[in-house]
Amino acid sequence: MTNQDEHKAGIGGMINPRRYGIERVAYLLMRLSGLGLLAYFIGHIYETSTILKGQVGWNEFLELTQTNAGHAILAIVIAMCVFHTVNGIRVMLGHGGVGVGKPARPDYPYIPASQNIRHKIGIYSAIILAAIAMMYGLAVMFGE
Amino acid sequence: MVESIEFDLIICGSGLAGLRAAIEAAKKNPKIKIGIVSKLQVMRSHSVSAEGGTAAVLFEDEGDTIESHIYDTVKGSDFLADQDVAEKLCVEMPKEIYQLDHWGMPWSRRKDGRIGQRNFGGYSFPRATYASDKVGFFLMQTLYDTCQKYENIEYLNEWFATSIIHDGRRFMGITAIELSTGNFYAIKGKALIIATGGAGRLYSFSTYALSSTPDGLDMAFRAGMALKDMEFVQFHPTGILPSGILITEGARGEGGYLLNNKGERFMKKYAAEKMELAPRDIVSRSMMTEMSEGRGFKHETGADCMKLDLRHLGDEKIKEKLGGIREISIKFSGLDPSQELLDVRPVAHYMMGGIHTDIDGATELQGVWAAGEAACNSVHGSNRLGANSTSECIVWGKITGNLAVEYIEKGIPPTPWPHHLVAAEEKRIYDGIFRGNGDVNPYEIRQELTDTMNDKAYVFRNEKTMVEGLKKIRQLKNETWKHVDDQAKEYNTNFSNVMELDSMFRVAEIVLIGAINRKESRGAHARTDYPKRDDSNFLHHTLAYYDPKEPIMKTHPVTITKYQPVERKY
Amino acid sequence: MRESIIMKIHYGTALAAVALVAVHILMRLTQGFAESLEYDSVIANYKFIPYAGMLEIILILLSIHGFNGLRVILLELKQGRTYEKAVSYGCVVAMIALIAYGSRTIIMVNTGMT
Amino acid sequence: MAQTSLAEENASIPLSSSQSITLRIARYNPEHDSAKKFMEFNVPYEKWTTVLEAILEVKKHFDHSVAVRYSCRQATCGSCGMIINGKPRLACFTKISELNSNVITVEPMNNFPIIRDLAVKFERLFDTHHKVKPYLIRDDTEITTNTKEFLQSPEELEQYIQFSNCIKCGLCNSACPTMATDSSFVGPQALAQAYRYVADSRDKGKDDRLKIIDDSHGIWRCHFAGSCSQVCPKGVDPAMGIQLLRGYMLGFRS
Ligand SMILES: Cc1cc2nc3c(=O)[nH]c(=O)nc-3n(C[C@H](O)[C@H](O)[C@H](O)COP(=O)(O)OP(=O)(O)OC[C@H]3O[C@@H](n4cnc5c(N)ncnc54)[C@H](O)[C@@H]3O)c2cc1C
Ligand code: HEM
Ligand code: SF4
Ligand code: F3S
Ligand code: FES
Repeated sequence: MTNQDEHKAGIGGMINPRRYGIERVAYLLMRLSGLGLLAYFIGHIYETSTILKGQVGWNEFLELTQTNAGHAILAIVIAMCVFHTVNGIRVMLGHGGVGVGKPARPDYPYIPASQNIRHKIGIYSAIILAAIAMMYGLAVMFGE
Repeated sequence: MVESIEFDLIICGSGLAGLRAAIEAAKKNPKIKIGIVSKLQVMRSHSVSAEGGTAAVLFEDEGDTIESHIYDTVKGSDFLADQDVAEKLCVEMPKEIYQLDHWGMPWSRRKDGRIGQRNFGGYSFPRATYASDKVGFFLMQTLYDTCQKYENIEYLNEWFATSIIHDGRRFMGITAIELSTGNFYAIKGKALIIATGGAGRLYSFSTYALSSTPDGLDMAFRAGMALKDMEFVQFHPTGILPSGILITEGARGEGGYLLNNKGERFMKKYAAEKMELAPRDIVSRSMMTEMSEGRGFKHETGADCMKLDLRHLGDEKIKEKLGGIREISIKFSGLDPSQELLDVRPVAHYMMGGIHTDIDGATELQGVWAAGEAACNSVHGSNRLGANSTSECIVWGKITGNLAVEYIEKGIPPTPWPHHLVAAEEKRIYDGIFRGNGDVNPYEIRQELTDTMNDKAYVFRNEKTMVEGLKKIRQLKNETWKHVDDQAKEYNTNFSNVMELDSMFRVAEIVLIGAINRKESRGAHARTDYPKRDDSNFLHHTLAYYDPKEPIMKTHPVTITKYQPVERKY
Repeated sequence: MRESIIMKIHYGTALAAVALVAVHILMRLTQGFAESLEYDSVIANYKFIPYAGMLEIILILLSIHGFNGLRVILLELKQGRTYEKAVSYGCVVAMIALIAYGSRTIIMVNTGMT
Repeated sequence: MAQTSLAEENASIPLSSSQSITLRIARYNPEHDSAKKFMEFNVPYEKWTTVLEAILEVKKHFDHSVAVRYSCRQATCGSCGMIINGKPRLACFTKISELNSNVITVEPMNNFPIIRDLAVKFERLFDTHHKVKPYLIRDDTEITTNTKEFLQSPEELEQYIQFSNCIKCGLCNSACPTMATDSSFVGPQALAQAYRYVADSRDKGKDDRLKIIDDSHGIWRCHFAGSCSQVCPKGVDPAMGIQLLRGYMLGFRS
């Protein structure tokens, strides 16, 4: 069966962060930051390998990254890293059943206990911490 | 030629009765191929709407007795119940409650861990076994989920059965339309259990699911089986306005009051002892009397109604025991039962009548059983007690499932498949209904038909209105309404709606003729022109047989074992 | 391998990495970001066996975590036996390649083969 | 379009109602049409009118051929899930007045193949539900003796009753981001049911079920996005059930 036949929402539906609140935004950011970090990580391994080319090679490469664009990318990487880490810890706790609420008879109007304030705070802190870290990183890099 | 598929046992209808039968059959013989044919997706059957409870004697150690359950049932029936059948129900039921528990039914519990029961109308002991106020839903879930254990059950979701094929003596198969493709099939089988439920959508103000139409009954009727006691239609006292959705009797079982516009619990005038927990026929009549004597309320839709007061139960108790109706009243009527009075009015709720069967659910055609609301084994007589119907579905689901397998195991001599009957049915459907022309909107006709039933054969009836009603229905039937606009094959609900309408005429006619013929008041059948019960002339069941022109009406004796009819007082 | 084991590894590598990556980044910051990146200081770091060991562990942990994460995303994007096999093996191969490539740097610098 | 040709029938609707909305219905029959298209109808409504009633009104008076699944009209059968103004909801449990919009768009649920118009195929949901063994697992002789209940305290009941409310409407599966691309994922509906039975004090099938959902398209494909719980009309909270279930697998709970 093709995608069309199955009427799946597809990638657009998967990433659409607008309909289902902050949890869905966190889900999307987690994915993007994970992929971003992986990309950076691969790059980083390559980057560091230039050290084998001796001081000249290393400095050449370093120069490439020590540009404004390079700094900006690094700042984003810092943000991704902080968000991914903090949110990752939240997600891991959640996956283990921590802080997702206790089963109880639901009363109308139904408010899902798993979509609770603890996890929302976790998500917002991840975002805020990421922003702070990014700012700090920018300050350090551009401050010199 | 019409394509065909084959099962050993065909179960038509997947409500409580159908699923219970399937489990029993599947368990008894894992080699038997079972097909559940349902015009809905199997688990979506109307039974999910049952709310209040399932009657059974569980606490003999605390003073309940089977005997008392039997007597309550018989007395509730206004002595039209077959007493041996009532006995069977009450004796079998406790085991079934435990069996359901062992299959995972989330019965509400007492502090000591035992299964909880609540008070219900017409009983002398609180014996409605409950699961919050969603008993039907949870029962359906338990049975559907338990069916998943058995690999020999096949689900024909959304297959609309249209006719029963037989050779005049013995069952051979059915014909059905697969809705998703629109294909017409013959389904061959050795035995059939009809569990197509009630037909409460004959009435426009009804607690039933929109799918509860008489097509299953009509199918049996056209195949030559009798419909029994169709004039007895139960009106539940508390349908909420404007939707007609049920507010369970459990609301009164937990202590709710019915009030008139003077703020009185008017039931004290009509049933001093049981008050709001008198049987439904009595409460509904009392409400209608209050309204007609000017002590009712007017709902903003213009309908007359009475008030149901649950406020004194308190928010917590309502949430715990009546969560479903709390949801319903807040959502559909905008009223929180812990704060406000609910607007309620008697509403079509149950058909005591159905396909004529014996005590074991066997119909007059060899190889065909009927169970659940579609069947009339006369356990409820002229008025069913609340909570006795889910019980009936479970007990006769089990009995018929068992007997059908025994019948199949004995072996059935092969007979040539009657292709001509299938072809004739195909012609009836496709030439008569699908391609039939006319320019009257069938949906409007359906509305008129159900409004007519509501007007002319409601809680109180009389000769004049019913004769008018019958005339109107025959007139509607003769209009050129037969047209299906939608000519696509796939998921053609226009077509199935028209098929349903087609069956409604025949069954509505039987309800009215039976009611006109019964010149007495008994149970749910209350006639203003014959207000008294008349045991010397009418202590019998009504049977209706198919005839292309007009149904042939007969009578059938009532089985009385221990309890002689006396006047009913509550 | 059972999915639960893979995912336990996924979470485990993440947790272990939190601490180590923190150390790794802090090293950059405590030494002053720019200075820490000077050739000599980097070489010195690599020669310091415990630090080089830590880098190697981070490399392994994050490669496993990262490529498993990628595998998860790819598995969810599209289904089919061959596709899923390709994704799984592809990720393992990429992971091994990255570890090998990174380890080469660490070992060669550490043993002074530059 | 349809509503012009049937304009006179329109007049026969009881016009007690003062207000009306535009109902946009997605029409698509995969056997005949190349693409989904919308038809618009002007439908009168009262404050209690539900979207399902509005659709049936269209079916009755404007266009008999709208394909839609419905039965109980009281949010217990799970038939009428669809996307209403962008979100998966039950048509019979969504009042027009609460949508605060003059235009109401109804589309078939995502992540379910379309049969026609608003009706979708449920086979996969039924299969995944079947797969998690949704019944009490215990010794057969214990199950078939029927002389006594398995005792269960109200507190033990509370551990699973919430998950028992699932009406198999599929809204959760329609909202879940994993389901949007993964056609093999068991999905929140079935996972919540796996938890429902695992959490039942009468059940002994925990290990059995954990094994079933421990698969490359099993429970691990849930990322706690929570959309399932946000759309569930019955308060089931599948997201909670799934995480608690995973708690067993990660050794957080036993
Ligand atoms: C709102 C409400 C609340 C109730 N509450 C209680 C209660 O608390 N306690 C109690 O004891 N009783 C109660 N009842 C009564 C009880 O719910 C019903 O009598 C019972 O559920 C009927 O079950 P059934 O198995 O006979 O049929 P149903 O559940 O009605 O199922 C009928 C089945 O037949 C199928 N079908 C019909 N026609 C066809 C066809 N042509 N082709 C194929 N399939 C077809 C349908 O798809 C469906 O699966 C209540 C009833 C209502 C309306
Ligand atoms: C060091 C702290 C880190 C923590 C605590 C952490 C935690 C997690 C967790 C819990 C997940 C699972 C998310 C889910 O299933 O919903 C995850 C996914 C992922 N991680 Fe990390 N991670 C960390 C670092 C990294 C790094 C450095 C990379 C890059 C190499 C990375 C790449 C990924 C990827 C690609 C995914 C898959 C994304 C997804 O499925 O949503 N992670 N991480
Ligand atoms: S969990 Fe909720 S949304 Fe999902 S199928 Fe069940 S009732 Fe519907
Ligand atoms: S939306 Fe999907 S990702 Fe998990 S929490 Fe619900 S199943
Ligand atoms: S019609 Fe039953 S859930 Fe909406």
